[in-house]
Amino acid sequence: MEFSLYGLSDIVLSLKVTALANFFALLIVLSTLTVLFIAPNYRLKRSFYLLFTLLVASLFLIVYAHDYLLFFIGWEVMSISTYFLLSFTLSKEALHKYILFAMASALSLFVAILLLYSTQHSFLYEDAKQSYLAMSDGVQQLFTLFMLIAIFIKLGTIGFHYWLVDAYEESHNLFTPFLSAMLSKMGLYALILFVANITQATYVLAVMGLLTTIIATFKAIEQESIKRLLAYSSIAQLGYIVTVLSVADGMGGALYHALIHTLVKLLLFINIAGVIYVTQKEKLSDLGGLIYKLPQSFVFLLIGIIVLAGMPPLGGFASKFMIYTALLDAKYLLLLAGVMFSSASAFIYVYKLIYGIYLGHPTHKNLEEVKEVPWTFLAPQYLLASLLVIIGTFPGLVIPYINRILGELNLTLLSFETIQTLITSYAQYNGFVVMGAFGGIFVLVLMMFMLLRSKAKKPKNRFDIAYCAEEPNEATHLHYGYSMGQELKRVGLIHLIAKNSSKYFYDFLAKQMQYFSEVVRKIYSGNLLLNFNIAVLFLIILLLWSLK
Amino acid sequence: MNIKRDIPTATLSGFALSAVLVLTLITILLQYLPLSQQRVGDALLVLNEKEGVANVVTTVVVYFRGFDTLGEIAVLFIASLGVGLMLQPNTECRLKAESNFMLQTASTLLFPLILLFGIYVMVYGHLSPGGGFQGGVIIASGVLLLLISHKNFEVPHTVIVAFETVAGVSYVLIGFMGLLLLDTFLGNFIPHDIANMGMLLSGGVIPLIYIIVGIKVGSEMSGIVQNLMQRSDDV
Amino acid sequence: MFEFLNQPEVIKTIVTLGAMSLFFVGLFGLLTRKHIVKVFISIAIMESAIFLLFIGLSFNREKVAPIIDATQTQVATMNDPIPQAMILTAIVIGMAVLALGVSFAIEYYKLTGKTEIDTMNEMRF
Amino acid sequence: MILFDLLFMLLVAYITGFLYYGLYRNITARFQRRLGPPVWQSFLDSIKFFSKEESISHGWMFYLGPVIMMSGAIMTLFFIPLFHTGESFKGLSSYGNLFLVLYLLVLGALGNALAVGASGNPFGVMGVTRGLSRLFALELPFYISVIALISVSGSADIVCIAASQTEWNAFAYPLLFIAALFSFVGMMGQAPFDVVGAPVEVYSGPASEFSGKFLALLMSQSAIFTFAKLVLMVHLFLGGASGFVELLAKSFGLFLFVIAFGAMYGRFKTPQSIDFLLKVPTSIAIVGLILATWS
Amino acid sequence: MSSTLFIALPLLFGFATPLLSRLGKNALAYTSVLMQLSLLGLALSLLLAHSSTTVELISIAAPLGISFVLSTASLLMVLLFTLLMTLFSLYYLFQRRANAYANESKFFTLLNMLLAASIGLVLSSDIFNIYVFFEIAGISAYILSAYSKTALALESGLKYLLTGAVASIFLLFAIVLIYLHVGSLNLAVIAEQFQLLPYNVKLLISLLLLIGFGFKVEVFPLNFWVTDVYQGSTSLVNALFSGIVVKAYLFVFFHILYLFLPQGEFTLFLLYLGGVSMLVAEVAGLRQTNLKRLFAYSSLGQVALIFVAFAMQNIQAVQAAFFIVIAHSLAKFMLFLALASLEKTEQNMHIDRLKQIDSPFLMVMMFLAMLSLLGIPLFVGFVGKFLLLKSLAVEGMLTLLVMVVVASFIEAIYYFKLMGYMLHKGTRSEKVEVSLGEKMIFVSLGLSLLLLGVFPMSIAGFLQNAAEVLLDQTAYITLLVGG
Repeated sequence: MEFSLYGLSDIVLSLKVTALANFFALLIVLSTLTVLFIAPNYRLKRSFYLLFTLLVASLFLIVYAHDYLLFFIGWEVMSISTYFLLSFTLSKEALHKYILFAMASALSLFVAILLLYSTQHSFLYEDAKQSYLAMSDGVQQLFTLFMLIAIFIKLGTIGFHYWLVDAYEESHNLFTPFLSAMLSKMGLYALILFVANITQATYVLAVMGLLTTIIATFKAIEQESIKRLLAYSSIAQLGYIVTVLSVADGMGGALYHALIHTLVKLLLFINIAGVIYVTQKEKLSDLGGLIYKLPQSFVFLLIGIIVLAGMPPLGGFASKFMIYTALLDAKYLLLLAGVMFSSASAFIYVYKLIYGIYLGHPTHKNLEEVKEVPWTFLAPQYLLASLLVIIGTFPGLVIPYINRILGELNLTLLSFETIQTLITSYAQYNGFVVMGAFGGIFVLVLMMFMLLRSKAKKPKNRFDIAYCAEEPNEATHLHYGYSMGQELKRVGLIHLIAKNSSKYFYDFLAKQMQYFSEVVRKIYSGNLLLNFNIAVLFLIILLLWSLK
Repeated sequence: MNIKRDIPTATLSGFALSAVLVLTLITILLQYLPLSQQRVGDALLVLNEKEGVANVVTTVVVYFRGFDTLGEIAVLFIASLGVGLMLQPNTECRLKAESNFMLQTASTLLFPLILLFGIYVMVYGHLSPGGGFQGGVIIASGVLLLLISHKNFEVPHTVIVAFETVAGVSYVLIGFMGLLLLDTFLGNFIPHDIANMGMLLSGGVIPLIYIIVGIKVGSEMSGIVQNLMQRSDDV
Repeated sequence: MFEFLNQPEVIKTIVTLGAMSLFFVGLFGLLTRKHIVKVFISIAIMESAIFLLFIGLSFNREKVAPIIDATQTQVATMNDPIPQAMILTAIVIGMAVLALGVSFAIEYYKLTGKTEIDTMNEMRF
Repeated sequence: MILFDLLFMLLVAYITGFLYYGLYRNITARFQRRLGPPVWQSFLDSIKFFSKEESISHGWMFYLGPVIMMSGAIMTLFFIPLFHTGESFKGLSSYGNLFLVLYLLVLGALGNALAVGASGNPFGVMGVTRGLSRLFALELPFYISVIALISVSGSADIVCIAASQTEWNAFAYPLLFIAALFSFVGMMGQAPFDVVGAPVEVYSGPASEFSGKFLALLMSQSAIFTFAKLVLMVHLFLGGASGFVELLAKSFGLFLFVIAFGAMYGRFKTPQSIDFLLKVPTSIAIVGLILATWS
Repeated sequence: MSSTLFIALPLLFGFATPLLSRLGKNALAYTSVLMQLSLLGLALSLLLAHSSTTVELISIAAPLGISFVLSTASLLMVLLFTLLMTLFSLYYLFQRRANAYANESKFFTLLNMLLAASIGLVLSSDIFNIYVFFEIAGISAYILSAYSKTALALESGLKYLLTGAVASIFLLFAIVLIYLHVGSLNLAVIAEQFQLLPYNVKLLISLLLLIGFGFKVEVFPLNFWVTDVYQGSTSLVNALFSGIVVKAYLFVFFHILYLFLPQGEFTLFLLYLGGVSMLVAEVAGLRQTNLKRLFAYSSLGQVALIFVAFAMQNIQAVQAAFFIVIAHSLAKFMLFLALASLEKTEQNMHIDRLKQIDSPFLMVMMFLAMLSLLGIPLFVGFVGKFLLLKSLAVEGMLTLLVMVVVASFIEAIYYFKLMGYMLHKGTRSEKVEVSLGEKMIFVSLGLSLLLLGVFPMSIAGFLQNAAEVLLDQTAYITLLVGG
């Protein structure tokens, strides 16, 4: 559907239903529905729903736009409506941080699309490649720079993530799943468009992606607040996608991982939203031992972290596998090693997450009255978890859909035989067999174990543990594991990551800016003598400059 | 001799700036002196033969460029309003001492003459040098004289306002009459036979407007002067 | 002996130089004086300089004042009336602005006791 | 047929694993000038523990943890073929690949961690923390080596990698092998990277809350897992195996080497070991990878 | 219908206010509003009639005398000015009971004079006439600025007056030189002959005009006084300054520029001048804590943006400029009126006070205005900014494009800081009452921002036409001078 804007014949806008757009639209629908499912638990103002509707509308606009102008409009509206949605809970500083980065992102996107427009006078995706090629080298670099800044800020790529963590942490528990699942995906969508339509920008993406995965993973390990931890985890997960998009055939893996990540982040954030709902606590150090109070939630979180860590046999492994083989295919071996390294490091924070909330013994007594979360929290989790299990079992299920997108983008298709298998040039993976074998072995071992079972005595209370021959009491700090990962700081390299923060850089920037402003402000002192002198000087300079 | 010790830097730099600017201006102006130029004024002189009055400047001021004058009246009106707003009449701020008897008598005697002269200049503005502005200012100077000489003299505020309001409104209304009757604003709708040029009753609306301008300028200038006078003592 | 002075170029040069020196005086005052009244005076001087320049340069020595009477009926020999009309308007406007400015200054002085424009800094910017 | 295969593999692994473990205890004893227990002592111990009752249970997750560990070990075993030639004893390897195996290697650790976490013992968690912290550093050189091998052989299938070696990868790419060995020593829980189970400092480590059948299950798991890992190394670096004799010889050789290595060194602290692993073996592996794939 | 009405009627009302104020307490206010409404109706009917450019003669035929040219472009400005002035009067009426100005009749005189002068500036085709209107607008503005007679107000009035007087000297100088060298005051005649002048004279005249108007259009090295003036004046009056006065000066400056220099000899210089003005103003505003002064900096930035757009001197950019003019006028007007509503209790608001104020309605309205100013899509501010940037991109002026974007970003920093203060979560102690009438004005302004932003095509054609007319030098000359 093409139409023009502002009565100007030189601007053609277009909305188009493409497979890629549908893919993301599906994710939007899924996220919106699941998030709305838990909404009745919170008392929200009417304006919240209004803004949320606006946000979802803007997301659809972004997705179905087929030219960069509509895309940009959607992008801005998304940023602003998110701003007001966040404003319900965010502190002033975090809010300001968010919007500054969002505006920087929007404006650099604006510059980029205008640069694109300047050569071929078209905003359409079809013409983007040509427009790009028509630019001079310098402008091409400028364009890539601005475009990537815009995208990276939205993705929260390391260095540009300063806003993201605070925004996630302080946002409404209802809204966090959506933030993580959808809003960052829009950055991804932009990146996919950029990579597919314009240029690959291989090295930048590779380096940024790898740095993001590794640094964000270690940052996540350090966190003590659940939402901060998951925020960093989101950054890291998107880092994988950025990395894999740097290679020629990475699109399939990227889409696959985007799907999985959306599902799992929805699952995790809804899960912890439920936990926070029933306990009113957000710090890992305040929680613990909830497994027997919230057993269903525990299982869902377990599924979530298994996916997040990319463990077989669930969906997470399938997407990781796609990413690995794509990198392998492109012979980006060190990159692959880096990605696998950060994937292995992720075990620490996923364990920290599940341990901190559900395992161990709570230090505080007041968690003993907690009941299982309301069914409105559980229902979407059932849906998401079963989706993840199904994708894990039949990893080929989504391949035809991804292939449709790849075909549309003129990329190499993924090979597809049955829905149980994923086939790449290096190896194949049969999710059904893995799932079946694991299930079978698990059940067999369990049965054998049950047969041999004898009555074990239950611990009397939470202090009934082996504790260095001492008797722990109320004053003892039982919940130890929430601070795990601290000792990693003693490792030089990791210490470097932990110690340095983009905060210093941005603070420095802000300080310089304010200093500069203070200097410039002196000009407007309202001193008329100065103004007249300068006016005359200005006139003289101009006169003498151009006098013949 | 140390110049810097005596003269502040700001003065020096101001001197330098203004000197450089003026020298540059002089260079350009002298480089291209406008000597003989076909000007729109010449065309107006010719046009005046058909439409105007004896004093061509008056024709230009009141008729050909009538809107400038209207605007100018407006400026004066606003300025007097502003001065009135800023320096609101305060009966306590008067001259402290009564002025000398001779001055009082002379000014009382002179004032009607000045007024008369002002009115003459106003009324004959379309025939001889002079006109509404000049006449108005002459009248205002008469008022100033009285203000200086008489401690308690005051032109009532309402009188001033009445004059300037009526004059201003009638100016614009005359303009509208022209618009209605002749389809141009300020059009000369009163019959004006060119043969009468040089006579008192000639030129249609031109003398009328100039008299109105005179009244307005006179009242406004008087108002300004009076306002400034009444506040000047305690500054 | 001073016949050459009658040449229009010479007259106009002299007028230009004179008017511009007046302009210089005004400009110098504007740029260096701080007392508010002096600034107003400087502005008035600059305006006068421009009026002088205009009238002087548009004046033609061979022509007469543009007033038609019994002796003067030839429009071709009359001076351009427009500069006069313009200057008339401009003078009144200038006067009005000055009067207003002075009234502002008086009121300001009464309130704050300040007369110098560089000390006018009530705003905490 | 396949079920028989799997069962046999399990049996082989179980027995061989305990055999190796017994030999290990003997050999370390010799190193330390002791006599050491009988070779089958561990095996008998595990059988005995199965009949003991556990002293305490911390709920169902605590119960399931060892089961997950066991399942992980068996899964690992099944997805690694015993021989790279022939049709039999391939297990399920044709349905998986090396990446899967790499992840399965960690599955057991996760189950362990969950169970220990569920027990709520702070010291157990301390051990888990150390283990997980060490894990990524441990894996990195191994990953790099494996990636290099996959890239060189053009397949992520273990059979193909094993089959594609004209000379042993260990000799063709010595640097990769050395780097992988460092990791392997750690994976086997041997000194100097054995801080996880450090019995003295951390009051018997992650296993501190496990007793009775749990311990038995853990021991069996350990035996199977050890064997699976050895087989993997044999396939990756030592030219694979086409018969039992070859397999046992190569794996035992490797096992001996690891023990000897472990006996020679003291123990690193966690940060030390991470630091070391991230510096030395990783550098070696990177150099090896570049040498191997440079063309 | 006569375009002179737009000037003469307000002038008439201005002159007649003393009379009208005698008629009763409210007669003046109501008649004034009625008059402005009828002017608005007239302008609208002209808009709908969509006639071609008309010339309204004063006394005598065009090149000799004064004439008013009502083209699409000037009609647009007239419409804007009457609309804003009407809304302003209405707003004043609605909040009058709470805080009326002293000497109300004088206030209304000044308003009407200001309206007449702004429209006169836009319509007039005679450069000396423009000077006269320049002065009327100036003087009205000086008095409005000093109206409350506090030390601050007087200081700002005095500063405004001094700069205005100096500016008018330069302008008068330029006019004198023009008349001396061209021999005419009619813009069309001057435009026709300007190119034939010697280079140096041309340069001198252009620069004198630049300085003369530069003070008024608040361009960089000549705008140091602006913030003081805004801070000293009341917010109500500031709404007029940034909504009407500056726009009139801007329009007439570029009107003259396009006529005299149709080839765009100064384009690049003016563009960078505007760009630098914008950056400097926005940077200076970063740490401002006084709201009025902050909005003044933002006005400086936005005006510089309009300056850049006009300076591009091509149809797309000028169309964009009109969009920004409309957007900025409406939004700034709204902001200052909102500030006036907030300032009922206390003048010179510190931005901390935004945390205390409890008035969701005003907050939402200010959000709308700020978002539009920032050029967020769905608001009309975006359309203008977008069209301008597009035009810059097409012309390949990438440096300037980046400058504009950076300036927008800096503006976003402090506007969102304000929004952060407004969204502050905490107890709000100061309740601000907004009457229904005031609300209606805000809502209509806010709705127009949104509607024009969503349906910019409704006026785009008109604006494009306006831009074409404004840029078409030959047509203007033909119209006034004849073939």
